[in-house]
Amino acid sequence: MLRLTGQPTERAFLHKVMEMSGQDLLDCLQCGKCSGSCPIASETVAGPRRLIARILAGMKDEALEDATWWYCVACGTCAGRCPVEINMYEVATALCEIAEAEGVKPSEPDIHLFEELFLKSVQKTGRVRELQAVMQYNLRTFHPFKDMVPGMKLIFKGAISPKEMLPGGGSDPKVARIFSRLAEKE
Amino acid sequence: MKASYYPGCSLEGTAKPYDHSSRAVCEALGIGLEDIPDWSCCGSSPALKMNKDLSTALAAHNLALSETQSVEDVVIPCPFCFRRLLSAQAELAADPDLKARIEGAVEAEIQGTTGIHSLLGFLAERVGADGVRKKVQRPLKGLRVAPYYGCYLVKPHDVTGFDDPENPTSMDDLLTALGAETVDWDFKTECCGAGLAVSKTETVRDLCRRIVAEAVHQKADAVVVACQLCQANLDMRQDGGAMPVLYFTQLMGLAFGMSAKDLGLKHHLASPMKMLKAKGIVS
Amino acid sequence: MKKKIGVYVCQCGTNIAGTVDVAKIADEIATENEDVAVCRYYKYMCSEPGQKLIRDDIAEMGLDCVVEASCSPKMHEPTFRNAVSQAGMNPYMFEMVNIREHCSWISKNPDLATKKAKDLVKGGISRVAHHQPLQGTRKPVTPAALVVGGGIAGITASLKIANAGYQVYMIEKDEIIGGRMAQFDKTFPTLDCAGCTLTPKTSEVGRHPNVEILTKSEVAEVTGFVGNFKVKVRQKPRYVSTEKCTGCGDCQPVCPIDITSDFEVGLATRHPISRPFPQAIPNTYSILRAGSPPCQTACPAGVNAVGYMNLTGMGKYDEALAVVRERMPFAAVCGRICFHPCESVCKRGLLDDPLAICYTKRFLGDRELARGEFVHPPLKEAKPDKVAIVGAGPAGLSAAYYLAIEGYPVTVFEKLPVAGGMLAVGIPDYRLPRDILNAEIDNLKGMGVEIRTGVAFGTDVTFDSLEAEGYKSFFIATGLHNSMSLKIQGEDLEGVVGGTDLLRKVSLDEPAAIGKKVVIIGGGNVAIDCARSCLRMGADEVIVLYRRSREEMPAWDIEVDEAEHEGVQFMFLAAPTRLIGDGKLSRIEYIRMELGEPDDSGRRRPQPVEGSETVMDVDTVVPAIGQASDPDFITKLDVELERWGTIRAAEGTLATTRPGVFAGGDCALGAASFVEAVAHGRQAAESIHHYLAHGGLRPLTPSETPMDEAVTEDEKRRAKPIPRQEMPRLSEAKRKGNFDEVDLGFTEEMAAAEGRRCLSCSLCCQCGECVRECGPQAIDLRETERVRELEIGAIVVATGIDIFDAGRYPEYGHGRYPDVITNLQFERLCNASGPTGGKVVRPSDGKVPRSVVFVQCVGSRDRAKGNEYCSKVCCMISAKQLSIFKHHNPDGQAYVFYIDNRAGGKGYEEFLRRTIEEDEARYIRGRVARVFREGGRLVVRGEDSLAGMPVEVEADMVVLATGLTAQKDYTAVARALNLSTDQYGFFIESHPKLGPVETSLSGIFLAGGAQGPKDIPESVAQGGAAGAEALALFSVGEVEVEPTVAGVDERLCTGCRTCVELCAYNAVSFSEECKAAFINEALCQGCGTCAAACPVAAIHVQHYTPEQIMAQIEGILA
Amino acid sequence: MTDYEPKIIAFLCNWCSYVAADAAGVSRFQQAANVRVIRVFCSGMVDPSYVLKAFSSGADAVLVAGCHPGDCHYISGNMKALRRSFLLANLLKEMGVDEGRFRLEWIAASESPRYAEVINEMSESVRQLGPMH
Amino acid sequence: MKPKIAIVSASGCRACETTMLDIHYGVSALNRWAEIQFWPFVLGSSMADLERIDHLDVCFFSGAIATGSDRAMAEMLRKKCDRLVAVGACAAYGGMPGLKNLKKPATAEAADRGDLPEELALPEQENRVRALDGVDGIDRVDAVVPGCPAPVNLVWAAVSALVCGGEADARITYAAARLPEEMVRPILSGLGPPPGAVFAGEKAVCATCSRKKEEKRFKAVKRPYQAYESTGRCLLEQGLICQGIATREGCGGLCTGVGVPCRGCYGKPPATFDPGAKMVSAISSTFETEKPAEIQKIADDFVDMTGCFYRYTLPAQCMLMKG
Repeated sequence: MLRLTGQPTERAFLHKVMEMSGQDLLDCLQCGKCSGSCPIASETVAGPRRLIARILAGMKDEALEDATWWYCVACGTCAGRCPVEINMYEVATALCEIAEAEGVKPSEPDIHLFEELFLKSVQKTGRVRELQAVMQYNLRTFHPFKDMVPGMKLIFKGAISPKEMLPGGGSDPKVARIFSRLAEKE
Repeated sequence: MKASYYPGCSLEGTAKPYDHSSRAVCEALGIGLEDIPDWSCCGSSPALKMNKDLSTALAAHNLALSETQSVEDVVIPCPFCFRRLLSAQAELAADPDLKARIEGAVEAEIQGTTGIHSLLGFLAERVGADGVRKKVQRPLKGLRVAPYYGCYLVKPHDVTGFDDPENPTSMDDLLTALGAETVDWDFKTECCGAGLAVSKTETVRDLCRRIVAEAVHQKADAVVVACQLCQANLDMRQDGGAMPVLYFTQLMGLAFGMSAKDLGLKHHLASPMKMLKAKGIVS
Repeated sequence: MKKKIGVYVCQCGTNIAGTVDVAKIADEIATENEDVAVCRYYKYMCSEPGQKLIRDDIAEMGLDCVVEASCSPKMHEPTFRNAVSQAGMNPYMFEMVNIREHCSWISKNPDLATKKAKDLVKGGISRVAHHQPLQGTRKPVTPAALVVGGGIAGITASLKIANAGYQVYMIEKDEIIGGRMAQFDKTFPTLDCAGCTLTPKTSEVGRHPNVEILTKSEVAEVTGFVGNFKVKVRQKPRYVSTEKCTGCGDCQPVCPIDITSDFEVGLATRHPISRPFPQAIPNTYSILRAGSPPCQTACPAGVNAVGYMNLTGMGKYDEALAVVRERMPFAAVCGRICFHPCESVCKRGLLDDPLAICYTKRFLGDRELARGEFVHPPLKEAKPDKVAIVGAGPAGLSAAYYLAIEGYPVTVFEKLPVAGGMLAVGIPDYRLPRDILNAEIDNLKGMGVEIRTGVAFGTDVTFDSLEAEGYKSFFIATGLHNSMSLKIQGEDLEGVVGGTDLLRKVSLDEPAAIGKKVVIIGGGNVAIDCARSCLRMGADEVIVLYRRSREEMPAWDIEVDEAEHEGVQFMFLAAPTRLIGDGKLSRIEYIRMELGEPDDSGRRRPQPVEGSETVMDVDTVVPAIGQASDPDFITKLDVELERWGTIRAAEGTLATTRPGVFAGGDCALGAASFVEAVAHGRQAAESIHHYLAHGGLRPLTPSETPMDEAVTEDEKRRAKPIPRQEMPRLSEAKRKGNFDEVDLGFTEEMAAAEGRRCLSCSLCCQCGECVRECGPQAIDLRETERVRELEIGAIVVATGIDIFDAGRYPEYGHGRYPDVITNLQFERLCNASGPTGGKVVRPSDGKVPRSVVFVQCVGSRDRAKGNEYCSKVCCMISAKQLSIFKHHNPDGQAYVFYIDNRAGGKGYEEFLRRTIEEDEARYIRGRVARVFREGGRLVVRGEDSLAGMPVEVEADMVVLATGLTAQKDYTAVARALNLSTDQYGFFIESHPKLGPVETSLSGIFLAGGAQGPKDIPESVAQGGAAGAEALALFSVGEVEVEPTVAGVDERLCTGCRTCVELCAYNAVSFSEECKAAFINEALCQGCGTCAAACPVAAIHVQHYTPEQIMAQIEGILA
Repeated sequence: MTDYEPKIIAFLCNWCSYVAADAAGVSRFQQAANVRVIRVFCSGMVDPSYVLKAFSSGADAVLVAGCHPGDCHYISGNMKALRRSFLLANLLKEMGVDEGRFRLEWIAASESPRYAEVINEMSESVRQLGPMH
Repeated sequence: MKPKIAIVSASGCRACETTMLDIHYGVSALNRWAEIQFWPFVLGSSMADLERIDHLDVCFFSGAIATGSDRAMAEMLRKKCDRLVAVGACAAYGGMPGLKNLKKPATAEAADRGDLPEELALPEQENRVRALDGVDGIDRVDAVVPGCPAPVNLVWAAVSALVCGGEADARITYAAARLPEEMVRPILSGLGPPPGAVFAGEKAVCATCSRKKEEKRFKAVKRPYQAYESTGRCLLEQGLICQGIATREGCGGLCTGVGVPCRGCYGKPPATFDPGAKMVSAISSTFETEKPAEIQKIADDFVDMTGCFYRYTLPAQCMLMKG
C-alpha cells in the first residue's frame, strides 16, 4: 500500500532522478509506447512505462530494484518514439548511480557482474578483451562451459584464438588514471 | 580522402573480419585510414549504464586522441562506439561544467570539432552508391540480402542524426549498387539484444530467432549487418544456423573482387560459402 | 483644474489578493496621491455590487475619471466602461490596470508583486488625468455576410443568416461544399447516416435565394472594419459553367487523365473533370487544374504540350495537331528547329528523362504533310478589313495564319524571292529541309493568305500606297537580315562574307565562293550553321573562333556536338584583331583572350591577353557575331525606334507609335528564336483583330499562374515505365557533301509511347476531349482566375480542420502498407458512394478483414510531433467505426489501442460501453509502438499497460485514428483576415469562456474546427452562434466605430510628408490646400505609426496621445 | 546589489504580445516582477520619445514587443518599429545606455512561454547590468 | 520713463550680442527707446556696476552658463530685472558649448586626480554647461529668442515687444518675423508677450522651407558633397540629414533654401518631447527596406547622432543628458 501524506519529500526521489538524468519525467503521459517499443520488456521485465510510473509514484525501492533498467541495452527505440522525448537510457544510468551510491543490491546480479567485469577489463588494459571477460563471467557464474559449442566452432574456423581467453595483455595507464580521477571526485 | 579510424575493442577481438574488410574496402575506395593512436575502449554499454561521467570521459579520451591527428573526420565501424563518441562530443559542447570536469579527468582539452561518422554513414555520404558502383568488379547478381542496421546507428535519431530510425535505406542503396537485391523488411532496426548476450542469453536468443526467421521468410540469402555485436548475436543465436550473417563491408569487398578468405567470410558460424558458391559469387 | 479620480482595486477573490496586498495599495494610493478622491478595494469589482460601488461614487462624489485595477482589459474593459457610462461618465475617462494576469498570476513574491501592481496603478492614475471624453462615430452596417468555408459549421451559419433575410456569400476552397462531413459515412453516437443529415442542408444552401456560393475561392484580402468590410475573393476557374452543365456526366469517360482522388483520400482515382459524388453541391462538374505546367510556362509561344502529348498518347493525332496549332501554326518546322525550353523544365525529367516534346510535335506535322491534308480550325466569317503583313518570316506568317482564321483578308509582302524569312534563308537544309517549310507555307496559302514575294516594302509598296489599296492595319515583321560588323580592319576584303549573307546565299543557291580554309567568327547558332554549311560546301578546314569558352557559347549544345562530330574545329578564347590581304583576304590576325569578372549578363567578360597576337593563313572569314536591321529600311518607316535600332513596339500589344501599325519578331525583339517570333505573330494577330474589331488596344489576356514544380507522389505513381524514345539519325558517313536531313523522325509507335510518358502534371491537360463531348457546351478551358470584390458587414470564418499526416509516424507504416489506413479512409470504405460501394474490405486484396486494429492518438497528444493537444473526436470515431465494422462483419474482431478514452458528450460514454459490451471490442490501454510485417502478416505491437505486458496483435487491417490539425494554409487565411492563431494554427477566439465565437476583430466570428478540434454537434452549435452574432450586427443596423483614430493638429503640421508614405491603409494624405497632412478617419485603423513618426508631434491617436503615455510612464516610475 | 530590482517598461502590442502576456499569466508562467507593461495598439505606435522618456524617468530597461514580421495586425506597423529600433539603439549607445537595456522582440499571441522567457531573461540580464546611473 | 535694460553675454561666441548691435537702426535706435544701464561689451560695464544697479526692466542674456561667473551674473540679473530674455541658442538651450557635457570637463578630471594646475582653476568651470533656465537660482526665463546666432528680425521683434511697447512700426516687424498669431495678439494689445514666449514660429522649418517635398523614402545617408541637387527637392529626401523636420521654424528656411541642411539651431518644436528621438523616429520610419541587415547598414551610417541631433540643445532638450 502506498500511503501519501503530501510531504515535499514524497517527490524528492523523482526530482533527483530527473536532475541526474536530465529527463523531464513529469511530462510522461503513461501512454506505454515506450514499453511497447522496448525489446526487453516482457512478462518479467516491466518496461520503461511502469518504471517511470514507479518513480512518479515515489516508489523508490521498487524503482531501484526494477529489472528494467538493468536490462536496458540503450537501444534508444523508446526515446525515438516517445511523444514527450524522454530518453530512458539516461534514466537507467541515473538509477544505476543512485543504487550504487545507496548500496542497493543489484536486482540482476548476472548483468551487473558482466558489466563490472567488463569495466575492470577496461580499467586494467584500456581496451576490453572480450573473450577474457566472457570466460571470467562464465567461471564466476559457474557455467564454465556455456557457449562451448559455438566457441569451439569459431576456434576451429580460425575466427578466434583460444589464447585470447587467457588473462594478460598490456595496460593503459592513462585510462587507469581516468578511472581513479573520477573515483576521487566522488 | 583521409580519415581517422577508431576500430574499437571488438574489432581487435571477435570481429576481426569486420576490421579487415573495412580497411580493405576503404583502401579500395581511396580512403586513407589512420588509426587513432593508443585508442582505448569507449566504455561501451557497461560504462554508460553504471557511470555517466566515466562513460563520457572514456569517449572524450578518444576524442582528445583523435584531435591530435591531422584529419577532420573519425570513421568508426562499431555503431556503439560511434554513438558514444558522437554523444559525448555533443554533451561536452552543451555543458561547460561537464566539459571542465571531463577535461580534468582525461588531462586534455577537447575542441569538439571532429566530424564523427559511422563507417556506413561515411561510405553512404562521402562515397555514395555511385562511387561504390564504379568500383564493382564482380556484381553480386542473384544475391538476395536482408539489410539489418541494428539500433545504435540510427537510434535515437536526435543523437545519431543518421538515416531514418524506422526504415533506414543507406545500406540498401550501397548493397543495390553492388548488384545485390535487398529485402524490404520491417526488422532492419529491431534490437538483437546487444550486450545482454552473455548475461541474458535467452532474451537475446528470442530476439535473434525472430529476426532471422523473418529473413528466412523473406527468402533472403543472408542478413547483412553493420555491427559486430549484431553479427555475433544473429550468427550465434539463430535457429538452424543456416542463415549467413555478413558484414556489409564483406559484401563490398567481394564485389570489389577481393577473396573470401581475406574478407574473413570463412569465420562465421553460419557459413555463407556454400550459398556464395552456388550463386557463382565465389569460386 | 485638478481632476477627481476614483481608484478601485479588485481582489478577484484570491486571484489577486492571494499575492498582491490590495489593501496596502489602496491605503497608500489614497494617502500619497492628492488627485485621488477615493480609493477602494473589493472582492469582485466586476460583480454587480462592485460595479455599483463605482457608479455610486461617480454620482455622489462627482468623479472625473476612474481607474480600475483588476484583470486584463481584454477581459473586462467593456464591462467597466459600461458601468461608468451608466453613471453618466464618458467611457473613455476610464483606465484599466491589469494586476492579475501581469502581477498576481506571474509572481510568487507578494512584495514584488504588490510593488509592481502599485506602480501600474500609479501609472493608470497619471494617465487617466490626461484622458479626454471621446465619442465614437456610428456607421451603417452592410447587411451581407461572408462565410468562409462550406463545411457543416459554415453551412449552419449561412442558413441562419440567409433565413433571416440577409445576403450570404459562402466561399469554399474546394469544388463542392459539405466539408469533411461529406466524406463521412455515419456519425456518432447515433449512427445516423452523415450524408442523409448533410445533403438536405447542402442542397438548401445551394438553392437558397439569399446564398451565393463561390467555389474554388479564397479570401485574398480584407480591408475596412466591422459592418463595412471590403473583401477581395480570388476565384479559381471551374472551367465548367454551373449554369450550363446539366450533370449528365458525358465528359467524364473521355478524359484521358487519372489522378488520385482527394475526396476518396487516395483510395480511388478520378478524372480531372469530375464530380466527387452524385449528390454534391454545386451539382455540376468541374475541372481540376494545377496551373500552367512547366513546359507551357517555358514555351515563349505558350503551346500546350501536355495537351497534345496526351492526345498523341491516345493516338488522336489530328486532335493533338489542333492543340499545337492553337499557338503554333508550323508543327513540322517547329518540331525540327525549336530549342524546346519545354523539355528542359519537363517534370518527367526529374524522374528519368524529359518527354521528347519537340520530336513528337514534328511527328504530328510530318504525319499531316505525308497525308497531304492540312488541318486548321474553320475560318470565321470573312471580314472586310484588309491587313498587310510586311515580311514572310515566322512572325509574319503566324500573324497571317491567325488573322486568316479570324476572317481577315491578309497579304504578306516579302522582299526576298522566297517566303519563310530566316527559316528559308538562315537555316540550312540539313536542319530544315526546304520542302517541309514550303509545304507548311503552302498550307497558309490554302487558307486564303496571299504571299507576294519579291516586293520590297518602302520602295515597291508603302504605307500610303497600301492604305490607298484599302489595307487598314499593318504588321511589320521584317526580321534582322544584316550581319553585325566586327569593327576591325580589313572587313571589306574579298573573302569576308557575313554569316547571314552566307546562309542566305546558300539557301537561295546563289554563288558563295568560299575557300578551302574558312574561319567563322562567333559562338551562336548562326556561327555553327555557317560552319556546318561550309563543310558541306567543300571547305577542307573550318575553324570557329569564339572569344569566350565553350561553356559560355550561346549555340545549343547539340548543334555544337554535331558540328564537332562533323569535323568543325573550335578555337576558344580568341578574337580577331585584323584581317589582312591585298584586296583579297589572305591572313587573319587574332589575339588570345582570358575571362575576367562577370558582366551584367552574368557571363565572365573576355579580356585580351596583350602581346598574344597570332597570324594565321585563311581563305574565307565569316563574321557571325550577330544580326542587325537594315538601317536604310527601318529609318524610313516613320515609327519610333529603340536605341539599339529595333522598332519600338509596346509590350503586350506590339503597337508601334504609328496608329494601326504593329511590329514584332526580330525587328522589334532583337535577334530571338523562331518560337518567340511565332509568339509575336500570334500576339500581333490578336492585337490587330482587337484594333480592327473594337478600334482600340487591349493588353493580351493574362497568362495562367505557373504551377508548383516539385514532383508529387501522385505524379510518381502516374509515371508509366516507358523510356524516352531515341531519335533515329542519319549516319555520319551519309552526311558529307549533302544537305540531307540528319534527324529522321519518330514513328507513330514512338510518338504515341512518348505521349503516354506525360505525367499530365497540370492535372487537366486541356486536350479538349471533354469540350468535344459536352452537349450543352458548358466547358470553357480558357477560363481564368477572377478576383471578386464584395461589400460585407460580417464575416464568419469556418475554414475547418485538416487531418494529421499519418506518414509522419513511419513506425505505423501508413503509405507503406495498403492495409494501414486512416480513419478518414475507413469512412470512405464504409460509405455507400465510396470506392468499394460501402464494403469494408482490405485495400490490398479486397478481402473482408477479420481482425481490425484501431490505433488511437495518431498525431494527437504528441508533443514530439508538434500536436500536444487532444483532438477530442478520435476516441468516438474509432468506437463508431468499429461498430460499423462489426455490423458489416459480425465475425470480425476489433481491437483499440488507446491511452485514455475520452467520451465527454451526450450519449458518448454509453455508446462507447456498447462497443465493448455488445460489439466485444477489445480495448487495450497503451499507445501502439509499431506496426510491422512478420511472416507476411501485419502485426501491431504495443503495451497492454493495464495488464503490464507487451502485446502483439495480428491484424488484417489497421486503422489509424489520425488527429485533427489546423488547415495547412492557415497562415494565408490568418493574414488575409488579420486574425491571430495559436501555435497549432487554430484561430484564437476573443475569450476562451465568454467569447468562443468572437475574434479580437469585431465583426469577424469563428465557427467549427477552425477554432479548435471539435465534433459535428459542437461545430453546428458554433456555426449557429456565429450566425447569430452576424444577425445581431445586421439587426442593429449600425456600429459604433471606436474614436481611437489618428488626428492632425494643423496648427503644428509642417507638411514634411513623413507620415504619408507610412500609412498601410492610405488613410494619410497631404492636403495642398491646408499645407498639412489629412487623415481619413474612415480608413484609419488607429495603429499610430504616423503619430510615432511625426517629427513635430502634430499627429496623435485619440486615447493614446503622447501626453497620456508619457504620464503613464512617469506615474509608473514615480 | 542583491536587493536591486530593475524596473523595465514594456510596450506591448495589443494584438500579439499583450495577448501573450495575458496568456502567460493565465498559464501561471512565473516571471520576474520587474516589468511594467504599457499596452499600445501596435509596436509601430511606440515613439522613440517614449523610450527616452522611460529612461529619463528612471527605467532601467525598455522592451518593445510586437507581432512577428508579416503578422502585424496593421499590416506593417511592426516593420516601422523594426526600422526605428536600429537607429534608436545606435543613439542610445552613443549616449551611454548599455546595449541590453533596449530590446525589440517579436512575440506572437501564441507564444506565451516565450513571453515569460523573454521577460525573465531580460530581467536577469538587466539585473546583471545594474542600475542605469 | 524709458525702461532700463541690460545686455550681457555669458560663455559663447558673442555673435548674439553683436546682433543686438545690428538691430533696426542699430544701437542708436535702441537707445531711443531704452536706457541701457549695463552692457559690458559696449559700455565696458563691470560686475561692480551691476551690483550697484537696483533694478532693471529687461535683460537680454546671451551665451551659455559654463563658468562660475556666468552663473553668478545670471543669478544676480534674475534678481534685479523684471524680464530676463534668453537670446540665442546658447542661452536658450545650452548651445554648442553644451556639447561639452558629453565629456567630463578636463578640470573636473584633473581635480579628481588631485593635480589641478593653478592656472586651470580659473575661471571656475561649472561641471555641466547649462542653458539660462537650467541654473538653480533662476526660476523662470521670460522670453526666448532662439537661433545661432539669434537673427536680427527676431531679436528686434523681442526688443520691440519688451522694450518699445506696442508701437506702430512693430506691426510690420511681427509680420516680418512671422510670429504666431497667439503671441502677436497680446503684444499688440499692449499686454506684452505671454510668459515664456519663444520669439519664433511654432511649426517646424519645413513649413517655411522653399524646397519641394515629394515622398520620404530614406535610402542612405549622404554628405552634402554627395548629393548634388538642382531640382530644389527636399534635402532629406535626397539623403542629407536635414533637421528641418524637427526644428522650430522662425528662420524662414534660410539654410535649406541655399542647400545647407538644417542643423536645428532653433531647438525642438513646441509639441515634441526630445528632438533627437523625433529625428530618429521620423527618418528611420521611412527607411526603404524591411530587412534587418539593410536597416542596420543604413543606421550605422549615422555617426555622432548626439552631436548632430542635439548640436544646440544638449543641456536643455536632450532628455537623457539632462539632470
